[in-house]
Amino acid sequence: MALYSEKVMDHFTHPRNVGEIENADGVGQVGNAKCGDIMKIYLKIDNDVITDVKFNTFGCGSAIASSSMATEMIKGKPVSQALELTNKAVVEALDGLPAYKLHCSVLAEEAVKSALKDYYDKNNIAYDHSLFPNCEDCGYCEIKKEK
Amino acid sequence: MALYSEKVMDHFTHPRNVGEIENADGVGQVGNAKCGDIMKIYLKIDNDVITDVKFNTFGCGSAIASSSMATEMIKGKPVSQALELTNKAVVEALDGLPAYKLHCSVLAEEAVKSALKDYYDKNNIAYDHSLFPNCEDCGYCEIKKEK
Amino acid sequence: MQIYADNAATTKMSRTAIEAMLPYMETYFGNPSSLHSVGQAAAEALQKARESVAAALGADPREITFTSGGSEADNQAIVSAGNLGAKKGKKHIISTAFEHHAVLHTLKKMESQGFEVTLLPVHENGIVTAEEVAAAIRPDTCLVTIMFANNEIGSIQPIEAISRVCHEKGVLFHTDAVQAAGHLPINVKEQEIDMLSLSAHKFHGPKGVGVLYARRGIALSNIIEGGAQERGKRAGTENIPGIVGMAAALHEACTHMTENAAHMTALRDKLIAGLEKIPHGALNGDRANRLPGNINFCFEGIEGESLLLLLDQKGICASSGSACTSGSLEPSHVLLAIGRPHEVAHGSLRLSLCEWNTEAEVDYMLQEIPKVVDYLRSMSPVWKDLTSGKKKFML
Amino acid sequence: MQIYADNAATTKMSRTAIEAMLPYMETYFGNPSSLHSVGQAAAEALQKARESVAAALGADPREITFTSGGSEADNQAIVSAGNLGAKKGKKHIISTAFEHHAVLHTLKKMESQGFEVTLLPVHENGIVTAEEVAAAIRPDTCLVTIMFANNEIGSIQPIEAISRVCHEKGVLFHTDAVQAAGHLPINVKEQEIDMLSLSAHKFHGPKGVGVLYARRGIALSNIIEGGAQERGKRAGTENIPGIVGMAAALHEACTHMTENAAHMTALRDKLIAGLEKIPHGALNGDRANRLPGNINFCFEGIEGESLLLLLDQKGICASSGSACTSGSLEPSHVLLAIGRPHEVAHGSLRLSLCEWNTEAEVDYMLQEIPKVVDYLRSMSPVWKDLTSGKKKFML
Ligand SMILES: Cc1ncc(COP(=O)(O)O)c(C=O)c1O
Ligand SMILES: Cc1ncc(COP(=O)(O)O)c(C=O)c1O
Repeated sequence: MALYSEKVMDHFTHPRNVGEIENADGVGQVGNAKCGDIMKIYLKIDNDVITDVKFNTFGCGSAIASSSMATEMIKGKPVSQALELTNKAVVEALDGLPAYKLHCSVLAEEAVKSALKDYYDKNNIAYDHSLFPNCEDCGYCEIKKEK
Repeated sequence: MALYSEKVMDHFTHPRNVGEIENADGVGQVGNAKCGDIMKIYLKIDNDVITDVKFNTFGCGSAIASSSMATEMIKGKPVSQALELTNKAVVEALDGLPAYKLHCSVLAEEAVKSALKDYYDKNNIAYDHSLFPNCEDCGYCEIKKEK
Repeated sequence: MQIYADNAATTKMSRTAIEAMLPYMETYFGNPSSLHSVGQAAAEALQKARESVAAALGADPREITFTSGGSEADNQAIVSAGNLGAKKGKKHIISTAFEHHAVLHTLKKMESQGFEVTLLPVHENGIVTAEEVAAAIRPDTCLVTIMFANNEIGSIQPIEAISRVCHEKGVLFHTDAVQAAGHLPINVKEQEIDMLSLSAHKFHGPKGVGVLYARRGIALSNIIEGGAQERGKRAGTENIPGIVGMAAALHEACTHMTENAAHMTALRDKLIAGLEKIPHGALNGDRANRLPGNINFCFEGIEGESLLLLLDQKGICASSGSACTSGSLEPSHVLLAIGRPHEVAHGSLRLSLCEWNTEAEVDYMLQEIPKVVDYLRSMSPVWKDLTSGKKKFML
Repeated sequence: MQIYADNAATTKMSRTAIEAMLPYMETYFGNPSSLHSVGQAAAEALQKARESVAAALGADPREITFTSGGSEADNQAIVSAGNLGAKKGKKHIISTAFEHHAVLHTLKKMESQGFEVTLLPVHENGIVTAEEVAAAIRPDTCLVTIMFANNEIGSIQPIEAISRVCHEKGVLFHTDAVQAAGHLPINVKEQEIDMLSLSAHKFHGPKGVGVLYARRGIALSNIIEGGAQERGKRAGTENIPGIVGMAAALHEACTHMTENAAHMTALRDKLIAGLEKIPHGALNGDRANRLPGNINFCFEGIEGESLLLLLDQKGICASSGSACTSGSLEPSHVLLAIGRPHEVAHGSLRLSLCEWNTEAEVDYMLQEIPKVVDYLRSMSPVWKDLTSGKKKFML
């Protein structure tokens, strides 16, 4: 019962896909520094397949690990499949997160979606808007502040 | 800072003058079992001098030690001098008592006085009544009960 | 010979408990709130201890709050239940006249805050019945708090029957199990206990650490405010060595409970049988429903403190409900509660054994105690009045 | 290399403290309330520890109440002063915005009970002035409670000047000296401190034990009700090993205070000078009026938890006021109180030294910390925005 699972620590200390992609086909950024977490994801997409993905994250260990894991999970996948990435899947792939860190996985899901939305927007591809909630919709920051 | 001084322990474990005197010239008993202390003192008096003294005590260690010390302090003394015995003198002779045990020394003083009063009464000797307070005057039991 | 027969006051720590603590004093000294590895090693120890204590009580780890001892646990249980009750307009609490002061004085504080407290009288055998509890429950009762076993006279209460009547009427049930934990079988789920207090130093664990078990769903109120330790319900850097030592001691006590109890019960009953030969004495507390290690007698005509001190001179460490031991003139409220008159209550003797006491020690005590009682009676004016017929024997 | 630089969170116990405790765990295990010799040996140890702690603070032994830690002491001090104030119709309390939660959350509770609380703002250097305290005192002020030194940023408050203005206006003054005791000179009489809290595990003593000093004449209210321990002001069987260990540790800390402080101050200043070379970072807390062992920086563009975890990988145990370390999104209230914006407050690093840290450790930290900061900045979108000019640097 260390703070984080070995998987989380592995992805935190050796994060995959760190960096930026110049002229990315989709870029998404979610979170804000005030809340302590910002994730930015860059996608390279060829023929509706994510051929490359990079991230930059400002945040805690589980935020970095969630970003790393999320990028691994969508790399090489068709966009349609990446769109189905859930925070739950990220958490499971990481062998769990402490309850009060679950929002990091939510952020990772949102960052991916935000980058995909950017790709759709840039390429004038029609999409179901309800698939792309805003950061604000997560409500996590608000909930915590009420407490 | 043991509970009791060595003097108290000595007089408690090896009490002097334990016993009764048949046909005593003065007998005094103070305290009550409800409060946890009863002292009874027997005096043999010849020519106004206390030639023998014995006590019986129901009570705690410091009650027994106070009785023992008080009897030692008046043995062989003229009645007039015995009358001057104070609880303070008993406490000092015992090298002190814990604050909440001071009433034991008061009881010892009273037991001696009560026996002397009995001697005066039996022999129709006139005396200053104010010298002989009643057990009730001590007020200790009442004070404690109020708390 | 030095005989320690005051295990109800406190126990000698076991090697198991000490050995369990030392690494957390010497090496793994971190603060469990710290993120680094030194802190996380402490956090892990804390969690393991919580799981171990929970298992010993049949509870869930999340239902365990570590406190600084039995008193704090009792205080927090009662204040919490009171606050929950007050929210529903229920401000009546039921307890007994012979609880520990940690309970009684907390109830006094609750009274000053507008609660009404019913202290049930106790039978001569030191037991309260479930029927009496049931009869005292009112629509505005929010808590019944009754000790598992009494610390002075060792009587064991019918906890399961009491908890059942509480739950039939929807009332929370707390039990001060400070004397029971590690000595009597406890399973909070089977016995339907909502809240339970225990203290580590009563079962060879360290001093200054205890547990409040509270069933899930019972929101605790803080006694100590501050950091978010113990799920925010008990602030203060956790006493990891103490908690780990407690868990180890409780585990050991529960593992050996049956054999320990058999050993102690045999010694206890030999002591009781032997001391009963002293005339004008009487056993306090129920003979059967009794802590395995508890012996408590009143001896007429003598006072407890002098008895204790003389026994100490002979190497016997015992205790008394005598007023003189506490600096008050009032003798033990427990002995008064079971109907002993003041005069007799002053002359009480409690021997409380643990699994390390031996038959040789019992024999020695049975040889010495009657002598000391005799000696004190020989100088007691009360005894003289009794034997001369001036006063009537009560026992 | 394993470097422990989180001594403000908790310290490693000293051999002195452990050796002092062991006999009371192994041999002299009695309950000080017991009359027999085993109990009286414990009572004697308790009294000696009380005298030793009193001497270390310039207090009278009767003014020392042993508690389960700093949090309990803080709680009891504030509740007691509040109750005394309420009796005179004075229900206003002054404190600061950067107190420990043991104080702030107790003040919240007092507010819910009809008290009014003024939290003084804190200057950028982490210091409150006596003039500001004086200006806030009202006729109905019953207590000023201000910490001796801050646990996060190490700033030392002008305690004597503050206590003087309190007493000029007849107001009680309490100080949370949990970070100061054993590290800074304390004399409650000379410094006119009415009440003071400390916690043993901050100066190489055991966890789960602390002290509330209260000047004679200040009637304490119980936080824990029950037995008559601690002159009736703190119930519960006394944690003798813990109390004895605390007294030994405090004595040792006070004996070597000057040399320890000199050693730690030198290391501290070297660390500060070295870490100041990291661009866009800033020291938190006053440079001069500062605990000898405290170093606290904010580094722009990074978040504290990830910094800590990476440092831990390199064997450096440090701490952060980052929100992520506590499971809340709000960063340290202390850093916000001294005016750090949220964004910057998230990226804080606290190193807190003790006398056992070495210059080699400092050199290692100065070698590794900048690397880790650089690495995290290299993957930080915030840092990119700052360096690209999209956002303005705050530090
Ligand atoms: C300034 C301050 N006050 C109070 C406390 C609380 O002390 P404890 O955790 O020992 O209860 C601490 C440390 O945790 C502290 O640093
Ligand atoms: C029945 C009972 N309840 C509560 C307590 C209080 O426990 P502690 O002294 O560890 O706070 C004790 C023992 O002292 C006890 O025997």
